[in-house]
Amino acid sequence: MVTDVDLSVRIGSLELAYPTLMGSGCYGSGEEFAPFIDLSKIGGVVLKSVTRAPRLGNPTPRLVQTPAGMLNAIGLQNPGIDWYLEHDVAKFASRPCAVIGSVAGFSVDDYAYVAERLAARDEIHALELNISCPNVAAEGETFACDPRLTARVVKTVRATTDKTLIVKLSPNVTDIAGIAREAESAGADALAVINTVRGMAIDVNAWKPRLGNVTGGLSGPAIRPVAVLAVYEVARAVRIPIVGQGGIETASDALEFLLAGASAISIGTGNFTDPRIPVRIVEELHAYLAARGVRSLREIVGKANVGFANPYQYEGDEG
Amino acid sequence: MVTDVDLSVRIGSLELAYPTLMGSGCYGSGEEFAPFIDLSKIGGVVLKSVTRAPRLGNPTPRLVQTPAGMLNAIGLQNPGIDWYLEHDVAKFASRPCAVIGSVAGFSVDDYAYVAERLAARDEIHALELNISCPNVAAEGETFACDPRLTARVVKTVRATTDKTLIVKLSPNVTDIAGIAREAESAGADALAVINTVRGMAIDVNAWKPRLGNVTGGLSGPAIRPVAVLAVYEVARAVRIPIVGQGGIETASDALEFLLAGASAISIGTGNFTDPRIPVRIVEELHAYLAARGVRSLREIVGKANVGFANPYQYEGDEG
Amino acid sequence: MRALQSPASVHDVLVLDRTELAPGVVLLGFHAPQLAAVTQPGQFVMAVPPGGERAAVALGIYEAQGDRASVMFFVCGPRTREFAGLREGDRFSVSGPLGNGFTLDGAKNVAIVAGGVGIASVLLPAQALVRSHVRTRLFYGARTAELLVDRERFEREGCEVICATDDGSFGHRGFITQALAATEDKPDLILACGPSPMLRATAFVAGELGVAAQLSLEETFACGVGGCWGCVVPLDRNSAQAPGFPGQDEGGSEVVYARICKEGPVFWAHELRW
Amino acid sequence: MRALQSPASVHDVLVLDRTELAPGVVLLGFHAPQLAAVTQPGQFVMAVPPGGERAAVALGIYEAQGDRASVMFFVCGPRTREFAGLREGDRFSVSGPLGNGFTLDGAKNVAIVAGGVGIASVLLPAQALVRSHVRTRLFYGARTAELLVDRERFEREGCEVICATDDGSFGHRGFITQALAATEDKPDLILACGPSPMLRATAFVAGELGVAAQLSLEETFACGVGGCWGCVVPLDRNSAQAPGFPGQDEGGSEVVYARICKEGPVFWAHELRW
Ligand SMILES: Cc1cc2nc3c(=O)[nH]c(=O)nc-3n(C[C@H](O)[C@H](O)[C@H](O)COP(=O)(O)OP(=O)(O)OC[C@H]3O[C@@H](n4cnc5c(N)ncnc54)[C@H](O)[C@@H]3O)c2cc1C
Ligand SMILES: Cc1cc2nc3c(=O)[nH]c(=O)nc-3n(C[C@H](O)[C@H](O)[C@H](O)COP(=O)(O)OP(=O)(O)OC[C@H]3O[C@@H](n4cnc5c(N)ncnc54)[C@H](O)[C@@H]3O)c2cc1C
Ligand SMILES: Cc1cc2nc3c(=O)[nH]c(=O)nc-3n(C[C@H](O)[C@H](O)[C@H](O)COP(=O)(O)O)c2cc1C
Ligand SMILES: Cc1cc2nc3c(=O)[nH]c(=O)nc-3n(C[C@H](O)[C@H](O)[C@H](O)COP(=O)(O)O)c2cc1C
Ligand code: FES
Ligand code: FES
Repeated sequence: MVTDVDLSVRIGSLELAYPTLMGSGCYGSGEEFAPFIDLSKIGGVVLKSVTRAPRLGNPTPRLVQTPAGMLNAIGLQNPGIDWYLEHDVAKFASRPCAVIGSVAGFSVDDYAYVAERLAARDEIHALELNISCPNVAAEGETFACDPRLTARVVKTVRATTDKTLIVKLSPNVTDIAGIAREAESAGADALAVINTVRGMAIDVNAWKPRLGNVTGGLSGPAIRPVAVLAVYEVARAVRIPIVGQGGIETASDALEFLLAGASAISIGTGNFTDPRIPVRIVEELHAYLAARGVRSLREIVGKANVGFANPYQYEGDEG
Repeated sequence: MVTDVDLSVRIGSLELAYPTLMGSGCYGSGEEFAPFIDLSKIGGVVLKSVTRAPRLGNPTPRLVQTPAGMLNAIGLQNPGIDWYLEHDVAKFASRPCAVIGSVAGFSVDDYAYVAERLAARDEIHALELNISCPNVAAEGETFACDPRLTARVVKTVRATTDKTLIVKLSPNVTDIAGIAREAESAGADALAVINTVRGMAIDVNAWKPRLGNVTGGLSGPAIRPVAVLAVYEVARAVRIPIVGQGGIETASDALEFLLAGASAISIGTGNFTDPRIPVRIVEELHAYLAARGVRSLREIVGKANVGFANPYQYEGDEG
Repeated sequence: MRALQSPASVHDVLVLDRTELAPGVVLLGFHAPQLAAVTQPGQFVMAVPPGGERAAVALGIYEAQGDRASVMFFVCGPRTREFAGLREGDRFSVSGPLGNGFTLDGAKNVAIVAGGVGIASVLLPAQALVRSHVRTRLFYGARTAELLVDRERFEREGCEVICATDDGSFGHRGFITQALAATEDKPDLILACGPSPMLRATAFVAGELGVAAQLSLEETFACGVGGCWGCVVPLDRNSAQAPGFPGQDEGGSEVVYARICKEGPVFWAHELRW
Repeated sequence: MRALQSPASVHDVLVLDRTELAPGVVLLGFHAPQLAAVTQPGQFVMAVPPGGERAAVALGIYEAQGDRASVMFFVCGPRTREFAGLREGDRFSVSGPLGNGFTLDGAKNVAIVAGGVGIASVLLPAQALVRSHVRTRLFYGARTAELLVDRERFEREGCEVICATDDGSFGHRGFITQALAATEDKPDLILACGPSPMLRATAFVAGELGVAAQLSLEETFACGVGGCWGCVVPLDRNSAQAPGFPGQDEGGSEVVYARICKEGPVFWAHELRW
């Protein structure tokens, strides 16, 4: 039994006090959840994805509940990078946790433009590249579904900033490990695995799709087995750290991702179940590791994944 | 309000009194469920997949419960086609519903060999080609993940029999509509959409995968939104009928698939929730259509799918 | 809308009572002194399904007095079914109070319009108005008499209650907004909560009568606190409730998307661009 | 194993009583005369979670008498949590009775070994044996005294009860199979139900003692009726319970995979090849 358990993790050059990020698009800029949770007890917030031009997003309804999950089709509603830099970003300085900007786009040029401007701001500690949003016109999804496009966009963005670059992958592909390898070679510091799974629901009374956008992205506990497998496979294919996500609600869920090979985890839909989940997970991870005499969370990463190469091994700074 | 509602459907040359098939691998040969349900009230049973050589299947555990779903990795346990033809097939003659053989394999030749021998038997009314089992060595899955392999195996099997040939597709691909088109061009009479979604679960106490086979196939309500979308997309890409499946438990669930463009539906995991589900669905579909003055189930197929071409239009035998 | 937000937090609560008001309509009282103390009429909670694996559900705060608050819901899906299974002594959690409630200042003659489950959000404003000696009428519509739940409660609280049912089994036959349109005694403020067609009809009638109306909107929520932008409604860009950047809707008009959970759920009818 | 199957069907049942025997251990009695009439000791039901969306759960039939049957379960996941929420007057469904029970004929001195939740499947065989005037001892192990649920019941039924707890808080300290191994009064038949390590230890002790043992196995079920082949265990190919074609296991020995739900859950220990 040990009591001093180290839950901190490093993702690229980003140091996180806790291994818990809040999923992009699910957590606003953090402030919205402050009444319910102590934000200094989470690792960081991934901000809502921002694009070059403002977007009103998709028509409503944008949300549908499904068994143990939900579909969303927000459609990247955001004020565009100009307004965002002018009105919103300064406020993020007061967050007592890491703040990670999320960049979306419709062309390689878009991504590079927005990433460069966003990364230039001190309030933004790292960038996540959302090349896997299923809720915008075909091109948006294509990036993470095509190994060559993935390589191109990552390489171009990489050239614009030295801040930690997390590339968010889509599960809606035949071979996610192949895409992951492309992102790694192109210079990604870490991978977010996974974005939502494409799905739809139909209103059987009105005889039409339930989402204004017809199709949406499935998240929540329903997709957890899909996400754990994606992490497991990606972890065998790359040596950069992985931020595991998809349906995490408990420490046990988080441990599945960590044992599969994720170095950190992200919680999105779980916050809609109970906003205290992220802090509970940290407390329970602490107790779990202490009870097993494990001194650092990093030690268990990939432990259920035979053939996995722990990313920390290759950095020379950990055993 | 009408009372004479026609629930019969035709899949290729196979006439089904009810639009409800029982999913391969979930329903034994039907007999196992006879104590709980009147088998003359279901459309038909898709038998457990059979291979050329006998297979003991995967190590246990083979099943894991997950949120609103389950993972299975049976691994195609079956006695092989010789034993099957000798000991099992004769018994199927007494089933008061359609009996559909399911063929699995590891090479194009395997599929053709098993399909030809199975189709030669009168007890088997139609064939389903399981080219999408996620629980066997890599090759098994590859067929439905590769458009060219799909085309080759379907074409070769097509040449061996005139019986209705249903090709079962995998959701674990970037573009299921493209695979569907290949299967159609190669001579499939119908498509089963979808087989299970690949996933895994980890035992966080033992630090190892919970399935003996490490990975498995996710089924049940959790995957329903994924399956409905797959049907919706395939229905826009092909003109042959679709057997929709994935998490169907109620008439409302079944209607989502029908309105998306499926001509019939299949129930697998739902039978593990309550074995009366298939008969309840038929009763409720009847009531639903009667209440809306719809005389035939065929009339609502694809009605929530703008741009869908109803397969029956092209057969010349329906309005 | 004046900002009627209160200090929200998460509360682990104990079920005090459970009543089935009609088949499939459950009233659940729970011990929540802190919540009850700060709730404003028209606010809601996000209630956490006790079994996990399912998102929290938005429920209007029906009663809030002393140590006790309550919610009332129609069982229509897996989550409300789960809540319906709770009994006295069970525990669950709620986040709240959330959202901006009704603005009641200055009104002298208020018509509250409630349809179906919308009734769950209008008891508190009715009580507050009666307490301030404002003439308060409830126009209450439902499919059938049985679903006009807790009607007498509003009478006991001092409201005049006018009912309508689709099938004519109680009160007027037809829509409750027809009864509103036909009233001789013109209100100076209309508050409404109910299904979207009823709200649109209310907005129309209010326009005809030339009376300001506040509508409590409903939409599927995910976060309930403004974090996901899943519950938006287009507003006039000059609305005081407009939260952020303007944009053009499909028709080319300038609108601002407001979050129903955060800027609402109550909006001025004339500012909605839906 | 003799085929001890009974005519199974689906029953919609009414909860008659609910008792929390220990924290997280619930006994649920329900009205099911038809089921109770045909149940054989060692059989189980597949119980349908009332909320839908979740597969049925395998539960041993604990009691079966007159109009009433019962199940006893440990709350360990979402489905058992759902069942734990049921109260008197609620309804749920069960399919059963299922599987092949224990063969009791001819035994004169029976040792029943139960571990943890395994106790749920051994009351009926204990009752049947006592009724036939067979000397019946229950060797009952649990983690701690509190989890030796309904121990007195077995005494009242006429069993001698020997207990063991991991922490020594009641009875012997250690594994219950150690108590079995140490018995001076050698049984002529052993029945066992409990976690897999306990069953393996029981099989070992039975072998040492030279006594035949029947083990009720546990595995995650999906269908529970033999339709999915998800719950298999390797058997000696000559076992009367071997269902079908033989094959070679990883070690190259010939085995037959039997379905625990259909050919079992009770198997002869010496025929298992696990
Ligand atoms: C601010 C606010 C306050 C609210 N207050 C209350 C309140 O006080 N009381 C109350 O009862 N409700 C209230 N609601 C509504 C309540 O939040 C929802 O009804 C809730 O989602 C029900 O949850 P559920 O899980 O039971 O049903 P869900 O799973 O969310 O879905 C059920 C709804 O979706 C429809 N649906 C489900 N499947 C389909 C399908 N295949 N095709 C078409 N339709 C389908 C159902 O008909 C039903 O209307 C409020 C909502 C808001 C936004
Ligand atoms: C023939 C038979 C008879 C049975 N009779 C009884 C009986 O009478 N009473 C009884 O209580 N049980 C009985 N069982 C066992 C019972 O069916 C199972 O315990 C049941 O699956 C519990 O369902 P659940 O949904 O609550 O838990 P599940 O969701 O099925 O899972 C809970 C189990 O999985 C484990 N688990 C869950 N997640 C993880 C994870 N991430 N890592 C590692 N482990 C995890 C839990 O620790 C727990 O053991 C019987 C089983 C069989 C086969
Ligand atoms: C309502 C909603 C909005 C989302 N918006 C974004 C987004 O803007 N950018 C992005 O990269 N991911 C977005 N996501 C995906 C989540 O960040 C997360 O990757 C995914 O939901 C899986 O995790 P979860 O099951 O914990 O939610 C969104 C998810 C939801 C539910
Ligand atoms: C236990 C189990 C075994 C299965 N075995 C097979 C199989 O042998 N062949 C096959 O084509 N599909 C198999 N499937 C897939 C189902 O037939 C079905 O396509 C899938 O589970 C989705 O539908 P559902 O959610 O209704 O179960 C199996 C599914 C389960 C759950
Ligand atoms: S529900 Fe998330 S912003 Fe309103
Ligand atoms: S659980 Fe399906 S065969 Fe046993």
